[in-house]
Order: sequence, then structure tokens, then C-alpha cells
Amino acid sequence: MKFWRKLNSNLKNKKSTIFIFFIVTIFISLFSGRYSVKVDEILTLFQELPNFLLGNEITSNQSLVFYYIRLPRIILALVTGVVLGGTGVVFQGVFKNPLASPDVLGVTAGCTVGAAIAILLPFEGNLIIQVTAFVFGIVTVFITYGLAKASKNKNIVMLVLAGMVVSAFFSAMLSLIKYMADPFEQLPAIVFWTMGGFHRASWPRIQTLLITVLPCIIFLKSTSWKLNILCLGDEDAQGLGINVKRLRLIILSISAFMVASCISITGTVGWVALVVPHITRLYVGADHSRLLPMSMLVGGGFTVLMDTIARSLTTSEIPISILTAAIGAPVFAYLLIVKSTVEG
Amino acid sequence: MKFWRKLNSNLKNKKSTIFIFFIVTIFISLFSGRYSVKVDEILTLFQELPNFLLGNEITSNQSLVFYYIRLPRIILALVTGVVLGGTGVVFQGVFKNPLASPDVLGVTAGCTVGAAIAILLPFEGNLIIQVTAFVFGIVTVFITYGLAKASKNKNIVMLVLAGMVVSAFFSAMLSLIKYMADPFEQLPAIVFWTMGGFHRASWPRIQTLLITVLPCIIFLKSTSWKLNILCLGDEDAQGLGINVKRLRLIILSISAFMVASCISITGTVGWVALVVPHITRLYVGADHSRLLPMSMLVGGGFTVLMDTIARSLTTSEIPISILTAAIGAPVFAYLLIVKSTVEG
Amino acid sequence: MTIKITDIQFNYNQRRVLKGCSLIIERGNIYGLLGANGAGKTTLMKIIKGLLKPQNGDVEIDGRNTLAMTIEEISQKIATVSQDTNQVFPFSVLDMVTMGRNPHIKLFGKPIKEDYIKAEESLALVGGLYLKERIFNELSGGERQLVMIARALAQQTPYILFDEPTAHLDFTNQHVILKVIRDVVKKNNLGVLICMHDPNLVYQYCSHSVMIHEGQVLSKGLTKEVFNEGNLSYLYGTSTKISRIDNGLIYVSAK
Amino acid sequence: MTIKITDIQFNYNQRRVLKGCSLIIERGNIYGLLGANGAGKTTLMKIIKGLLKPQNGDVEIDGRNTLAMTIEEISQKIATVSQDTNQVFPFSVLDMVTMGRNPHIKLFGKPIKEDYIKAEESLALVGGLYLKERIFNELSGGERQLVMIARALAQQTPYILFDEPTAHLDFTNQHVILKVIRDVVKKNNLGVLICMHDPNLVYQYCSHSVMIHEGQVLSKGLTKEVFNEGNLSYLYGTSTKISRIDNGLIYVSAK
Amino acid sequence: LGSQQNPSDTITETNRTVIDQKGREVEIPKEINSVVSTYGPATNLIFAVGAQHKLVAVPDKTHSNKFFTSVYPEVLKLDEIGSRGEGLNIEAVIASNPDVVILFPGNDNETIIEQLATQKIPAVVINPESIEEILECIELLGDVLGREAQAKELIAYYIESLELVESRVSNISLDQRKKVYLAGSNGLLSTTSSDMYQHHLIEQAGGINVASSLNGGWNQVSAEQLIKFNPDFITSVQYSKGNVAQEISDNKQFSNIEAIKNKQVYIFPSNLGGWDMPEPRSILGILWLSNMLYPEEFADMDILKEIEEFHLNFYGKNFTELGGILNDNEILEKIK
Ligand SMILES: Nc1ncnc2c1ncn2[C@@H]1O[C@H](COP(=O)(O)OP(=O)(O)OP(=O)(O)O)[C@@H](O)[C@H]1O
Ligand SMILES: Nc1ncnc2c1ncn2[C@@H]1O[C@H](COP(=O)(O)OP(=O)(O)OP(=O)(O)O)[C@@H](O)[C@H]1O
Ligand SMILES: [Mg+2]
Ligand SMILES: [Mg+2]
Repeated sequence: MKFWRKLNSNLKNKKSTIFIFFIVTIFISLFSGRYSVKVDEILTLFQELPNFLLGNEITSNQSLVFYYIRLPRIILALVTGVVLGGTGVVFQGVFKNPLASPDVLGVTAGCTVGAAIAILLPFEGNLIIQVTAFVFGIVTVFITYGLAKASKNKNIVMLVLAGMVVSAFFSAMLSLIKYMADPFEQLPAIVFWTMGGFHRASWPRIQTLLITVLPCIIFLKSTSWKLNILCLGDEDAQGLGINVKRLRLIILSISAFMVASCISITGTVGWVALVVPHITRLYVGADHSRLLPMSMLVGGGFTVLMDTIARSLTTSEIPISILTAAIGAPVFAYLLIVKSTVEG
Repeated sequence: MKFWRKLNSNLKNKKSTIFIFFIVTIFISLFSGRYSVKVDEILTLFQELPNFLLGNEITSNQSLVFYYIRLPRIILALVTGVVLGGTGVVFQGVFKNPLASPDVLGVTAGCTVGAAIAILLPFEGNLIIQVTAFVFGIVTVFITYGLAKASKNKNIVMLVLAGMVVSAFFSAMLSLIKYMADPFEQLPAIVFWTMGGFHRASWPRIQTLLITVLPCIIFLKSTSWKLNILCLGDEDAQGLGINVKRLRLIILSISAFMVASCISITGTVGWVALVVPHITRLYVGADHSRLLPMSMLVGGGFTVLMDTIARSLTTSEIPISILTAAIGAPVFAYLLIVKSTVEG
Repeated sequence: MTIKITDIQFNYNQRRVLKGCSLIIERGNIYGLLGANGAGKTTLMKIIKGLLKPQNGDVEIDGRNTLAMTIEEISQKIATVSQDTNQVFPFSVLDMVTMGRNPHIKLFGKPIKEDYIKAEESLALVGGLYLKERIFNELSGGERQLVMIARALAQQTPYILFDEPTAHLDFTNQHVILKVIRDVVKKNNLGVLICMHDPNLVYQYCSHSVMIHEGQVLSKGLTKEVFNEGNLSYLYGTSTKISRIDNGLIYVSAK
Repeated sequence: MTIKITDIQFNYNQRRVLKGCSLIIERGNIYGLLGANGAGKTTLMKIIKGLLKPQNGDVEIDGRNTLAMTIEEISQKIATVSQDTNQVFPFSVLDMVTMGRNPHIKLFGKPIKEDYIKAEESLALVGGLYLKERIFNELSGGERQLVMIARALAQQTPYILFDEPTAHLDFTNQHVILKVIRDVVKKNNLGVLICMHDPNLVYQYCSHSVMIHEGQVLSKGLTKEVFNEGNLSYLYGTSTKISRIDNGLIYVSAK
Repeated sequence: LGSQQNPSDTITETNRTVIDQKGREVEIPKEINSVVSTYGPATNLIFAVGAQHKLVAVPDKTHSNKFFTSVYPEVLKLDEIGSRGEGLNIEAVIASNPDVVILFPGNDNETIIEQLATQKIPAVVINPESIEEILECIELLGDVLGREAQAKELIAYYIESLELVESRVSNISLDQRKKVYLAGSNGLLSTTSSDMYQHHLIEQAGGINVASSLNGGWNQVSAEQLIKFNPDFITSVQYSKGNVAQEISDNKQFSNIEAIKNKQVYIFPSNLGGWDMPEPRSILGILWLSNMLYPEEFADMDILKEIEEFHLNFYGKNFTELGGILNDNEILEKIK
């Protein structure tokens, strides 16, 4: 019992640390930015809150910036981080492969091609880009599944290989589109889109995003313990009453759906889904019922923090992918050296 | 005995098929291109051969194009394909991971950063770019190894994670460099360099490349049987007399060295190292003493073929990465569906 | 209340393994499954469990064809201990055993305190409670096998299939485990099928025996009845000798 | 011509496993290694083989400290059959056995015809020649174990360490394999250490026995001498009974 | 002038040397009758000195360029031989048998120069990235392609116009100058750094680039930063992919920005290629922008007439005849 209490308190400590990191990050983020909203102006913000909520006109510039620019952006970064941190864990676990990430099924490649095609289309507007990117992301996953199903061997490695084929193909499509795109108008837009960032945040978008993604996050979190069993291997898991193929299909599809929902707004945000799960696993261990929610929190906090830096540090915006990797990598390296005994 | 004869002849057939593919590809490549050198002009080419070899003046236009433009380019494509096909097998085998490729240790990311830095430097010249790219590629591998060594856990997964860290960091560096580069001259140069292709072929380069890479190819091929044992797992392999750590270090370093040698000239050539080994494995099976040389041949033939298309299909140049993926992926998909029983 | 296996035929690709096996596992009994290496014992167990689909024949659990049952339902009826254990993520032993509770946990659920208590009880039953905080991957072969048996017991199913559960257990543990199995069978009226290579242990602990030879059931029935030198010699392809020991046991040896 | 193990102490991180074990393996003898689960038998074998470095103590092979020997040299002296087999790339059985020839093949070499012949001979010796074209991953547990034993024999070393080589073998194969081992020991004057959980088999096939209890050698010597009810009861922590059977064998049972 | 096509390979002439914009001495034939352009700006400059009929091969995307095809429809018959971004098809370049190849800076042009040298084809590298370099390049190409007269005329026009703008703008005190925000190719929130040609163009036209503290290529700024910049005048490049009008009308938080409050939001001309780019017609961009910023100072100038004359003079056809439209207040209309 003593051990359990100790282990539990230890774990509780770790959980609290992550939770505090998460909250502090968001708080810092709310009051950082190029347009300074000082902490002593919070009162004004509070006074304007009812106006904002009721959709009334907001007059003060601070509140305009805070409610219409900063807040939606932070939420977008948050949700994206949560989704990438969570799905990264899922993919690494389900594929039992430290190199696996949602990209494995081709979601990212698909979304990017979708966005690029939308940019080529004569219609204008971000909505079309978002919708096309999303549709392509999902279709890609279906193609990957179809291909894996068509192969005689039902091994999960086949799914990885199928994903590789499909990703290769779609990334070739992307290059082709870039090759044919107009170098002034379309190409920069495509390149810019693929870079990723949270500047496309707006309230209508946040609403749809939350409506689609929140239930999925809750779903994933509630199946997190079952993920442990999925990691035991197909036969063992089936023996314990897990319909492996079905659960895998559902979990992977939902993960892909979430990722597609996010990156169809943000563009590709690199490394988060790959690195955050490893960082978190080194810290809290391999049990998915703990790892998954913690990785979501770390992912969310991390992305918000990076985005805060991206939009506050200099006059121009630093591309988010630079920061996620340039700051995430050393943290990861540190943990790798200090904590490496936990990992398999 | 009957079975063996059958199996052997079957294998011999497969080997011959690959070999014929390889030879035919090169032959086709020699006589394709926008500057038409017809097969009936071979005589002229032969007459000029001594001149070319002795460094004398070559008069006929055909021979000039053939010997100074086409031939070095084909050789560069060939060597690169052989190297990528071979090292891809090595990395997938040693890491027992279908997603592993030379990129896992960060070679590509390192080379690219090296090239980008060289482009930023005030000195001009391709040699500097090549040398810097190469040096950075090798240094990156050392950093990855150092990081893995610094971690307490000596698991091979640690090497994968270390590679992930280092790749992330270097790719962030690349983005940063791109972000800061002069948008008119340096940025396009960096982007162009990363795209990859065989247009930088020239005789002096081919000479150094062959001198550095040929011994490595021979080395790899001769250790191919030992690779099988390395795949059994560390304890088993050590029990059979393989110094796992040393052999792994040597084989991976040499592979990284070869890859760095090639891509410091060509830039990144995507998908070949990832896809060609899987294609070949589906065709000839998992035994490395067979798989490795065959994958080299398939890689070489494949790259030459793609480059031939890249430079012959249209008057303009099609980026090689489009072709390797757009054509490689369907071939892979086909084999996946038809032959999938062979793969683990 | 039986598992009824009727005329199972099975091939791996071209390789014929089972050529029509029939068998009934009644609750309250322990069945020893005997057969040479490669006879198809593991294959038969996987078929009963629904992990492999036979080319012909049926498996019925308590009157229901397994084809008509979901994986969840089967896992509430049958627990298995398989022949080899594989290394996984670094889970603790208690976590590992608690996973046996899965059939009793809903899709969106997690183990509750009760499940952990059940898991600890099972672990205690096999004498492995002292291992509970250890990392599963860092156990010795025998210790791992104990844990897997505990997991099957924690699953609390009416039927359990053990595939060579004592292969890596020491002399004491072999008897401990087999006695535990005998006790739970009696207490909870379970139906148990145990594949074992040691005929002496089968004789000592299994009320019934099933001998599989070249894909067919050579003989089945009360252990006391089917255990004779003729059957055993035929089964293993060597002439065997049964010596009776004073305390009512037998000792089978090769001549 | 011996392997001399002196005062080995070993811990996994904080866990003390071996607390000073000494042992000599002489060529021409078969040593049975007995001990409870988790006693440290596998650990000891890995230390002898050089896979684990002991915190204290030495291993000398034919007079040379293993620390001073390269991995290649050790592999020319000692072959091992480990407790579990792992699935790998889809190699054929013959390929798998031929890998045992590695200590005799140079860094840049490949197996030549002779190596394949040696491999086939070893496979024939364990009675597994019929498996040679099969894919190793698609074998039954017992069949895999036969192949791993054949691989160790193909390695042609003066010493072999077997870690539970008969755990998954059927009744006949257990005896076949142990007889094969007895024969090659005699023919090639090998030194063999076999870890087994079945005391009856140890009694029947091992000239010498080593009993490990709580990280220390409880007793070692001629099997006939160390096998008594006292030792066995102490070793396994249950009171055991030895019954003598007419053909000169014994049967150890739990009371 | 020089449009005579001689079978040049039979003529043996003495060569001459020119110094290209990388400072290389290049030996070229005395008279050049066939030239390959390897990237858009080179084609643009060749057109500007009136040497388009000497082209024998053009870079990718030339066929889809409305300006080039309207001025010189024959360009459609020429092979497209690759691009700066995707690489040149060197065999195709050789096969077009040029007297000289006009090459882009950077991007491995060293390799291309070497390869062309093995085939005895000279390459001239240009680097027109600033106003001075553009003028230098016009002179160089005029010389190389035997079109010195038109080159001189163009240079003169440039200098004259720049001086005119300079003299008008210098009347305005620094605190009266307009703060300009140029929205770049990625929509409203991308803008020009001080390293880019567009920055100098704004300064030449007498504006103050609010984003002048930035470096590098197109920079992305946050919405908060744009509000903080608070520019007086916003102009979006022609080739922008964002929908600037919609971006502004969608986001009420921008409504307090001066330029938006005063409806000073315009698209930078023209539909026949962006005049904000470093190319010969960018002088028209400077004239247009200064006109828009300080209409009182340029009350006497008819900007459309100026543009028509420029095109007639240097390209042989009027701007409107080529299909050009001067879309001044498009954004303004879309917002209201
Ligand atoms: N995946 C597979 N593919 C092809 N053949 C297989 C496969 N698994 C088992 N076999 C073959 O089927 C036969 C029966 O295998 P099974 O594992 O059922 O034997 P078993 O009776 O459990 O043997 P053991 O006592 O060795 O465990 C064997 O000949 C084996 O080689
Ligand atoms: N990698 C490891 N890390 C930590 N402890 C370990 C590790 N491997 C084994 N142990 C522990 O060391 C002790 C000895 O293990 P070992 O495998 O040598 O036992 P054994 O005698 O071979 O047992 P068995 O009969 O079950 O195979 C056991 O208590 C085991 O739990
Ligand atoms: Mg079995
Ligand atoms: Mg052991």
C-alpha cells in the first residue's frame, strides 16, 4: 500500500506539473502579443465581455484585439496541439512504431493536395480551401485502408506500407501541382499554406472545429485504457475481448478525422505529433490511460506557447514549424538523456 | 533437391529479370534526350570515344552532348539510385522498421542545412556547397550517435528517437535559414537545391563520387549476409559471434557516408530509399544477401529510368521527386496487392 | 454447459493440419490435450477461441455457434493462456493482469477499484503477488508465465484454455499452478482444456484426456482409461513404459 | 579444457540476483542446472556467454577471461539456445540454421556449400530435416525449438548452453534431443550446461547437477549424489518424494 | 533593325567580350541572332530592349503569360526549356542552338555555365534586383543583343521619371508622408521586408513602408501587428492569393485602421504583370503609387496616358490594346 501511495502521489505530482504548465501557458498567451493588452486592462476586457458574448458592438481597440484576434487564435492553437499530441500517441501505440504519426495514413499529404487544388481553382475563399483539404485528407485515409485491404496479408505492416504508397503518390501530386502552378499567384499561396500556422483563426471556424473535434477528443480519451490492450498484439487483444480490427479502424479513423479537421485550417504543423508523445511518455510512462490525456495537455500547452512566441517575439510572425522543432527538439533531447530508462 | 533446383531457378529468373531491367534501362537512357542522338549515330560516338578518353577535342555535336552532358548525368543517377536502394535496405533491416530510411539518422536534414549555409556564404561555387553539405550530413550522424550514447538506455529505439530529435532540429534550422535568406537569389537557390536532381553531373564530380562510393558499395554488398544475423535481435546476433554494436555502427556510418556523398551532389531525392527496398523485398524475399544487391540494381535502374523521363519527356525538366513518387507508388501498390504474402 | 467442437478441419494455406476433430469440453472437468510437436494442438485452441476460422466444422459455446458470437462475447466465455508471451510497452505486472478484466469493462470504461482487487487476488492465487509492481518485460520466463495465468484467471470466464502453461515453471510452481487450476475448476465449476507435454502431469491433474495424432483425435475419455502404453506409444511414435508408483501416480518413460 | 566461473555477483539495477556463484564446466560432461523460477539461471547463462557483465567475478573459457575475448572468439567457444525465440523476417528454416555457422564465416563472407551441408546435418540430427524449406515464423512452438537446437549444434563449439531446450518439446522429442546431446557430448567431447525444470530428465541425462537457490549454488556434483529429497525439497521449497523405478530411473513428485 | 535572320553558323566572325552582372568576362559572337531566356525577368528585359524576335527558346510559363503573348504572339511557337525553380533542360537548350544564353543568378548557374561551355555556348548572367541593377541590365542586354538605342531610351525615361517623382515628393515634409502597407502574395497579412524591391519602390514613390523593420522575403505579420502598424494606405499586389477585400470586410477588428476607415485600399497594377516586381515596367508602378499617395502633387499628370505612351514606345502597342486595365478602386468597391 505504501508503494502505491508513493507511486500515486508521484504520478499525481507529474500530472499536476503538466496541468500547471498547461494553465500557465494559456494565461501567458492571453496577455502576450504585438498589440499590448496590459494586465491592468483586464477590467475593460471584463466590461466588454457581455458585449462580445451578445454580439454587440465592441468599441475599445484592446477588446477588439483580445476577443476577435487573440482569443480565437489561442483556441485554434490549443485544439490543434491537443489533437496532434493525442493522435500522435494513438498512432505510435497502434502501430507499435516510434516513427509513426498521423502522416502514416497519408492524412497530411492528402490535406495538402486538397488545399493546393483548391488554391488552383478559380473560386476564391478560405472556406473552399478548408473544405477541400479536409475532404482530401479523409479520402486519402480511405484509399490507404482500401489498399491495405486489397493486399492478401492482413498484417498491420501492410497498413504502414499502404500509407507509404499513398503518401508518396499524394506528395508527388503536390509537387506536380506546384510545378504547374503559377509562380507568382498560386505557388506562394500553396507553399504558404503547407507551412502552417494559426493566423487563420476566426470565430466561425473555431465553432465548427470545436463541434467536430471535441466529441472526438472525448471519445479518444475514454478509449485510452483500451489502447493499452490494443498494444499487446492482435491475438492477445482479441483474446481479451477487443475486436482489434474494428477498434483500430475506429480509433485510427477518428484520429485521422481530427487531424484533418485541424490541419485543414492550420496547414501542416510539423513535429508536434511525433515529438510530444515521446516527450510525454518519457515523463509519465507508457500506460495510455495516463499517457494519452497528458500528451494532449502537453501538446496543447506546447503549441500555444510556441504560437505565443511566434506572434509576439518579433514584428513579423515566425513560422510555427520552426519553433516547434527548434524548441521541441532540445527539450526532447534533454529528456532523452535524463529520463531514458522509462522508454521501452 | 528438386525443390532446391526449382527454388534456385525461380530465384535465378527473378535475378535475371532485375538484371535485364537494369541493363535495358541504361541502354534506353543512353539514347533518349532532347538532343537527339540516334542509334545509327553510335558509330560516330564510338569513333569519338578515344578522343573523349584521351581528353582530345571532340568535334561532332552529338558526341559533345553524349559524352559531356548525358553520360555523366546517367552515371550520377545510377550511382545515387544504387546507393539509395542499398542503404534503404540496410536501414529498414537494422532498425527492423519499415518506416526507417537513411533520414532516420538525420543525414538528409544535415546535408540540406549544410548546403543552405553554403549558399548563404559569400563564397561562390558548387564545390563549397557540395563539401559543406557532405560535412554537415556526416556531422549530423555523429550528433545523433552522440545523443543516443548519452541516453542511459542503449536500446536501438533510442537511436531512432535521437535521430528524430536531430532531424527536427536541423529541419528547423533549415526553415530558419530559408526564412532569413535573400528572397531573390539565395532562397530560390536553397529551395532548388533541396529539390534534388541529377543536373549537377560533371566528370570531376563523378570521379570523386565513384572513388568514395564504390568501395562502400562493395563493402555493403559483402556484408549483406551478416545483415541477416543483425536482424535476429541483439542477443541472438551476439551469440552467433556478431559484435552487434560495432557492426551496426560501421554499416550505418558507411551507409550514411554514401548517402551524404550522393545527396551532397544531387540534393534530396525522395522516396527511393523508402520504397525501392519494399518493392524489391516483395519480389525477391527477405534474405539480405539477395535483397541488398537486388535492391541496389532496382534502385539504380529505377532512378535512371525516372531521370530519363524527367529530361526527355518534355522540353522542360520534370522534377525527379515527382516522378519517383508518381511512378514508384503505383508499382509499389501493385506489388503490395499481388505479392503481399512474402512480406513479414 | 459445454463447448462442443464438431468435425474441425483446418489448413494453413496448403498445409493440412486438422482433419476432422470433434471434442466436448464440459464444465467441471479438466481436459489434458496431448500430441506430438506440430500435431495441431495450438491450432485447435486458436480455432476454439475464434482466432482462426476453420475451413470446415463448428464450435459451439453453451449452445451458440462462435461464428454468431462477437469477440466480446467469446472473451466473456473463454480465457486463454498462449504458448508464448511477447514483450510490449513497459507495463507493470498489475496493469498486465488487470487487462484480463477487459471483458467486464465497457468500451469507454477503465478498470475500477474492484477490477484491481480481482487482479490482485488472481495474482495472489498463482503466488505472484510479490511481482505486482515489477515491469512485465523484466521478468524471468517462468515469472512471465505465472502472470499470464493470473491474467486468464482474472478474466473470470466459465472456460479456460491453457497452452503449455507449465512449460517454463519450476517443479513447485508446476504443481502449484495445476492445483490452483484444479481448485478453481471445482469451486467455480469451470471447463478447462490444458495442453501439456508431460504425460505424468496430465495423469495427475486432468480428469479427462484428448490425444491428437496427425490432425485427428486418437482417443479421448477419462485419463485413467485412455492412458495405456499402446496409446501413448502410438501417439508419440516411441515405445513408452508406464511405471506405477506407490502413491497412486504413474511414471511414463521412454523404453 | 573448462569453463571456469568464479564468484559471480550480479544485479539488475537494484535487484540482486546472483550473490557469488562458482562453477566449473568440464568438457565431456553434461551439467543440469536446476532452480526455482527467478533463481537466476538464465542470468547466469547470459553472463557466461558475455551478454551481461557481472558486477563481480570472472568467467574463464579454456583459461582465458571472457573480458579479454572478442565476441567472435566467444562465439567460437560457446553456442547457446535461449529460453524464448523471437519472430523475425521470414527466413527459411535452413537459412536460420545456417546462421549458426557464422563464427566460421569471415566478415565479408557468405555461407558456402559446406556450411549448408553442416546445417542440414544438424537439422537431420534433431530430426527436423523435413522442416528445412519451411518459413521459421510459421512453425509450431516445439518445431521452432528444434530448429534453434539445430542451429546451436551447427555452430560446432566445444561448449553449449541450453536454456530450457525441452520446454516445448513433446515427450518423444524431449528424449530424442537429450539423447542427441548425450551423443554429441560423447563424440565431440563437448561441455554442456542444460537448464531444465524437470528433475526426472536431469537425473536421466545429466551426469552432473548444479542447484541454484536464492542467487547461490546450493549444491553441485554428480547428479546421483546431489539428488536427494532434502536437496530437492530445499531447492523448490516443497517437500518432494523420490520414487525409484525398476529400470534404474527415479520419479520426483510433490508430496 | 537586327530582325534579319542569317544562317549564323556559317559566318565566321571575330568575337567580343562583355562583362555580365556577376562580373564575369564572357566571350560572345559579335552579332547575336539567337538567344535563350532562362527565367521570366530575362524575358521581360529582352522584350524591353525590343529583342524578342531573337528568342529561340523561352522558360516555362511563358506561353501562359498574357503580356508576352500579346506583345509577341510568335513566342508561343518557341520551346519552353525549364525554369529557374525546376531546373533547365540543358539538352533542350543546346538543341535550340543559341548564340547566347541569358542566365539567372544563383541556383547552380555555375554548373550550367560549365555544361554550356563544353558545348561552346556562352552564357550571360543577369541580376536585376534593384533599380540600378535593372538599368545596368538594360544596358548590358542592349549591348549583347544589338539593341543599344532602345536601351538608352528606356534608361533615359527611367531617370527622368524618377527625378520627376523625387522633385514632387520632396516638397512633403516627413511627418506628412503617407504610411504605406503593401500586402503581398499571401494575402492581407503578408507584407514586404526592407530587403525587397517593393520596399524601395514605396520609398521612391515617397511613401513610408510601415514594415521596413522586417528582413527577408515576404513576411507574415499577425493581425495584431497590422492594427499596431495602422497604415494610411494599403495596397495589395495584383497576384495576391488572399482575398484582401473579403479579409478586411470579414474582420471588424480592422475597422479602426486609418487606411480602412478612409477607404484607402487599392490593388497594385497591373493585370499584365505586377509592376511592383523588379522589371522594366516597375517605373510605371512608382508613378502610379506616387499619384495615388499624393494626388495634389501630381494633379497635372494623366497617369493612364503616361502608361499608354510607355507601352507604345517600348512594346509597340498601347497598354489597353494589349488588354491592360488599371484597376484603381476595386477593393474600395468590394468593401462597401
Ligand atoms: N502460421 C502458420 N503457417 C503455416 N503453418 C503453420 C503456422 N502455424 C503452425 N503451422 C503448422 O501447423 C502445424 C500445427 O501447428 P501447431 O502450432 O498447432 O502445433 P502444436 O500441436 O501446437 O505443436 P507444439 O507442440 O510444437 O506447440 C505444424 O506443422 C506447424 O508447422
Ligand atoms: N531485464 C531485467 N531487469 C530486471 N530484472 C530482471 C531482468 N531479467 C530478469 N530479472 C529478474 O532477475 C531474476 C532472475 O531472472 P532469470 O531470468 O535469470 O531467472 P531464471 O532462473 O532463468 O527463471 P526462469 O526459471 O523463470 O526462467 C528474476 O527475479 C527476474 O525477475
Ligand atoms: Mg503448440
Ligand atoms: Mg530462465
